[in-house]
Amino acid sequence: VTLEQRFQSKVDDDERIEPKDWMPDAYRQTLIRQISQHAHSEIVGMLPEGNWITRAPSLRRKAVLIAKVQDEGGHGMYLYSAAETLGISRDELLEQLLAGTAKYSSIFNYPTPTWADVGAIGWLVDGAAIMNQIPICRCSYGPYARAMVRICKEESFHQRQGFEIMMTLARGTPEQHRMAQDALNRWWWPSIMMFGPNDATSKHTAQSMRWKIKRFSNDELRQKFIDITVPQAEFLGLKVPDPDLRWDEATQHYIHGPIDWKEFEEVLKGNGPCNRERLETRRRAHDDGRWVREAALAHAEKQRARETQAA
Amino acid sequence: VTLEQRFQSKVDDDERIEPKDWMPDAYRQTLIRQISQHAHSEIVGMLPEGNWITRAPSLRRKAVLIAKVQDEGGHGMYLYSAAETLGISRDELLEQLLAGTAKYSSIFNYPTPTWADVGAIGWLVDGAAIMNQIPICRCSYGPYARAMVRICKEESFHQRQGFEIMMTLARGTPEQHRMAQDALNRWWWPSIMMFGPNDATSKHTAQSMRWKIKRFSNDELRQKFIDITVPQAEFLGLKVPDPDLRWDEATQHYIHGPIDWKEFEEVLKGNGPCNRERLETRRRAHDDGRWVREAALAHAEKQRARETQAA
Amino acid sequence: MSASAATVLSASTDLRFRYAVHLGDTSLILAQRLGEWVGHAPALEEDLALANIALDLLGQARYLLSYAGEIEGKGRTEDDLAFLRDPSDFTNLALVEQPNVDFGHTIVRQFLIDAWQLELFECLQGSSEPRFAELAAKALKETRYHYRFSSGWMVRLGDGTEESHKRVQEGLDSLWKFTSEFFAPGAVDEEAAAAGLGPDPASLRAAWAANVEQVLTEATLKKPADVSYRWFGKRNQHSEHLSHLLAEMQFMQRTYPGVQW
Amino acid sequence: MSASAATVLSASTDLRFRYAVHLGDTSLILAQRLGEWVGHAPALEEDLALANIALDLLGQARYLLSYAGEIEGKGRTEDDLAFLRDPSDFTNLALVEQPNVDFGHTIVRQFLIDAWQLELFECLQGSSEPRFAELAAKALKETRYHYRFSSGWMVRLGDGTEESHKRVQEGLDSLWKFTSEFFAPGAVDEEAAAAGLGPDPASLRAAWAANVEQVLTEATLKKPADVSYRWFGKRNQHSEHLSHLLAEMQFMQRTYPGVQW
Repeated sequence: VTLEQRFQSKVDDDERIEPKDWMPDAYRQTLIRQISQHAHSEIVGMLPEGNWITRAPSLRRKAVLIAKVQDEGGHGMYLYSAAETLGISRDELLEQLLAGTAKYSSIFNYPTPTWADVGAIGWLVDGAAIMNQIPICRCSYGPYARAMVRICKEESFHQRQGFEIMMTLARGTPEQHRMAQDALNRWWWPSIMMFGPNDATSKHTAQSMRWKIKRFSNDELRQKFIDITVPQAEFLGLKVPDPDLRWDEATQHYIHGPIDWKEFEEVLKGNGPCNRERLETRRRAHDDGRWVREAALAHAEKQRARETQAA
Repeated sequence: VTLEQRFQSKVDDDERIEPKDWMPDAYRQTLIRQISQHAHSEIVGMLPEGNWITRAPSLRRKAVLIAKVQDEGGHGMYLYSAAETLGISRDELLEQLLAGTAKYSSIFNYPTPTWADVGAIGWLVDGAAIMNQIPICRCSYGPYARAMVRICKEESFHQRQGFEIMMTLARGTPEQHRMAQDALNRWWWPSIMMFGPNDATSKHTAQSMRWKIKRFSNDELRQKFIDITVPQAEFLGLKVPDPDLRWDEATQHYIHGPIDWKEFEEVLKGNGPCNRERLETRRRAHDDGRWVREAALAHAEKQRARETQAA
Repeated sequence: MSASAATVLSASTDLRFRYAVHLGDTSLILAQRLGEWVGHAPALEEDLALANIALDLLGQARYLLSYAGEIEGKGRTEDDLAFLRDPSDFTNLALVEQPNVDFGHTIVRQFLIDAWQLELFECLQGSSEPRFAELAAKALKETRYHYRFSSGWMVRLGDGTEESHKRVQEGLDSLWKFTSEFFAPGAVDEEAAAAGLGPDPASLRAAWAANVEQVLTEATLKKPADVSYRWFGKRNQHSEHLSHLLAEMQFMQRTYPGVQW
Repeated sequence: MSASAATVLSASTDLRFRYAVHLGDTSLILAQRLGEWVGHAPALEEDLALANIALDLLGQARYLLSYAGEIEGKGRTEDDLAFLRDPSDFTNLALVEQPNVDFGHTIVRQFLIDAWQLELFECLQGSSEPRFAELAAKALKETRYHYRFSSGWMVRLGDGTEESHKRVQEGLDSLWKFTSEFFAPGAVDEEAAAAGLGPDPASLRAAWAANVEQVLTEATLKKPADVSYRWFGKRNQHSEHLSHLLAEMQFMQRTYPGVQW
């Protein structure tokens, strides 16, 4: 048996691949791409919600929001660590992000003009993320699977918090209800698109399935998300902004209207409402922090020198 | 007759001294010091009120406030020009300001935490400034006197606007009245101190009087200001924060309580509430604008070169 | 603006209201941004000039929002419209809500909008609604002065030092996408054009582009590639910056409702 | 805190209210400032640490403002006190409202206040009011962690590169004057001390100064000269920064009064 065959049979037997195990280079590259993209999404994803930390409408909401954004940073850390086990450093990954060559989830290129967006992100975006991520808890690559277990636990907590914000708004004053509906209008389609292109046009799926990095197709996950989320919207008394949406008795699924893939492509290409702003914000933070990181290195160097001298 | 005698007799005859006329060096230096100090005050004085431009409570007030702060910048320009006729450049003067070696009116080292401060500055600070400045319209040095005529006209307009803001507040809701009273509490004593130390301790007065740069003593002007302003406060229904203040039938003047000269000295020394902030703000504007000024110079240079080449 | 008398008469109150608010919001939000500069500009002359432009724009906004309140007939004043609407009710062009960043970005933003307002006000003078025509005649004179200032600085900064060139080019690259909104259909200005109230937004493009291109050439700047950006303030789609700007601008009126100042 | 039982009993409701608000405001405003950093710190670890400190401080503020509302007995909640008071009603230390400027200023501000809170909470554990004592015990543990973070960075930045040394020294020079308020008499904390509620502010100085001096020495930083600065947040005298901070923080509650979120 070749190394490759042994690797695939381990995967087939649902054994975990660990960092020191042999793995095909394409498997490694696919994982690095996917994990780092996920890590970057957590980091960039701190910004749209972070936008409301200073303006959260109650102290309790402020505390919950800070903790949530902090969790996202923490997720970024786990994921960068998981990626590092594949032989790439966090610095390299960050460089790719700031250079604009690495991807992150397009959803974070949409703005958060109102407080209701914080609720909508928790409810819809975290909801969609969980749908994507739960299967990854059983991913063939050990460090990624383990990071994901921890992340999913926190995400579902965030999702509930988001739903609760939406509920408070939807059942609040007319202005609050309007705010909630407006946020749903703006986040619904981008959330639906988070699952990626239709299966027919998705290029990575087959190989990733074989490697058990991916376990469901984009369209399967999207359908699952819609089936769960539409009744939640009804429960909130909010209207999903899809005139073609209908329940199909035969398949026991919701059938949704056509997705505007042109918008998806545009946002992916960098022409979304905030692509430029998000990267500029990250770059500014990075540039403004350079002197601090340099100081930390210089100080550590001095300390080392002093210790050597003392020894 | 000596040059000095001829000069003094011109001054005594109320003739104007003009830039090309001979003048004693001490006269020139006194004027440069006083005019530039006045110019700097206008420039630094843009900041406390400018602080409310983005938050002015109505569009009309916003427009009036922008125009007022703009006028102050304009006054700074006239005054720098007047100083330049004495053989010093605006750049040199600005350098002195930014280096912290030139003075400006201490009053601008107090903060404007509420909208009422915009009213109080107009009413009290501009009121005190006018009191100081009207006599300078007859100053012996022509360019300074002429600049001051123009400035005084605008200042009295500002003073009325400030009074009107105070009136609206004092006659408004209880919160507004409280805001107005709080502003009066904070600005009263600093305004009183704007006239400078008591005559007994003021060092420049005698010579400046002889040169007709100054026409009234600090205490005379202060008394005039108090006599005019106290009835205005009563008209507004506001309480002047001086428990010892009383009308004196014999002298037909208001008698005020003791002034806290220690506070005056501290603010003058740099320990006022905003001394550091004001200079830092000016320095930052100057530093941030360096590349712009350099670009303008570089472009002008290129243009000149192109014209020379073309000719 | 080739609307027949019939369509002119049918320009509904609602449409005139929305068009006045759209134009008024654009002037207002830009005035607010420029107001942030007062006391902080690179030199005294620029400080005064920026304040002046802010004042002109604020004057336009007050005229338009007062008119809007008047025809709406619900007793709303210019201040009610400026201070008591939510961000999602504003229909200013998204460009004008973008932050000042530095003097270079500020000049680029001003130049792009000045060049657009030149064309807009030129045409708006022929509005079937005399109040718009009157505003346009006054605003056009003001805009010519603004444009002289901003285009002059585009050239000085673009053809100045290496640093100034870099900064202003960055500003241009960053803000260019927002210009697609100037000429895009599907919003109140297109409706207004159909009703003879104002120019067809698309019709302003050619003259604007020619103007801009000429200045960019003189400024030795590179015109960014056009992108299909489709998030438009005039369709109530705003960047995150607007709600921050409004939180500051509206704070007093929100905190003390119904009070005279 | 050597108040007799008699004075303890006489610590009026009003005084306990004002003392709780003073301490709560200080924690709240600092939490708000640190919240501005989230997503923008020099590295991920610092981002998480600053968020953590913000959360601790916010927790302290919520405890104290809730308690204040409770003893006041007018039905005001933590949110009413945080979001519906005017700047002049706040009694936070002026230091904590100062802007972030850069990471260096932020660290200096944090370090100076951490060192003070270490002493404060240590003593406050012995408060005659169990609710203050309880808060202090929890907050002391948190503060030890904050202090480890901020003093560690003081040393790294002070004894790091030439640039970091310069920046942190500038921050120190700029913020030092605000520390005189920590120990100054004539405000609510002095009254609280007289009533046995908390420590005499002046009594915290020696330990604070020793601590600070030691860290500054290790950080190769120069202790600024003491100045007689006498504008104190605890006497309701605030810098211009506070009203800007509050305009942002309070916007939602001011705009939609009486609403649940």
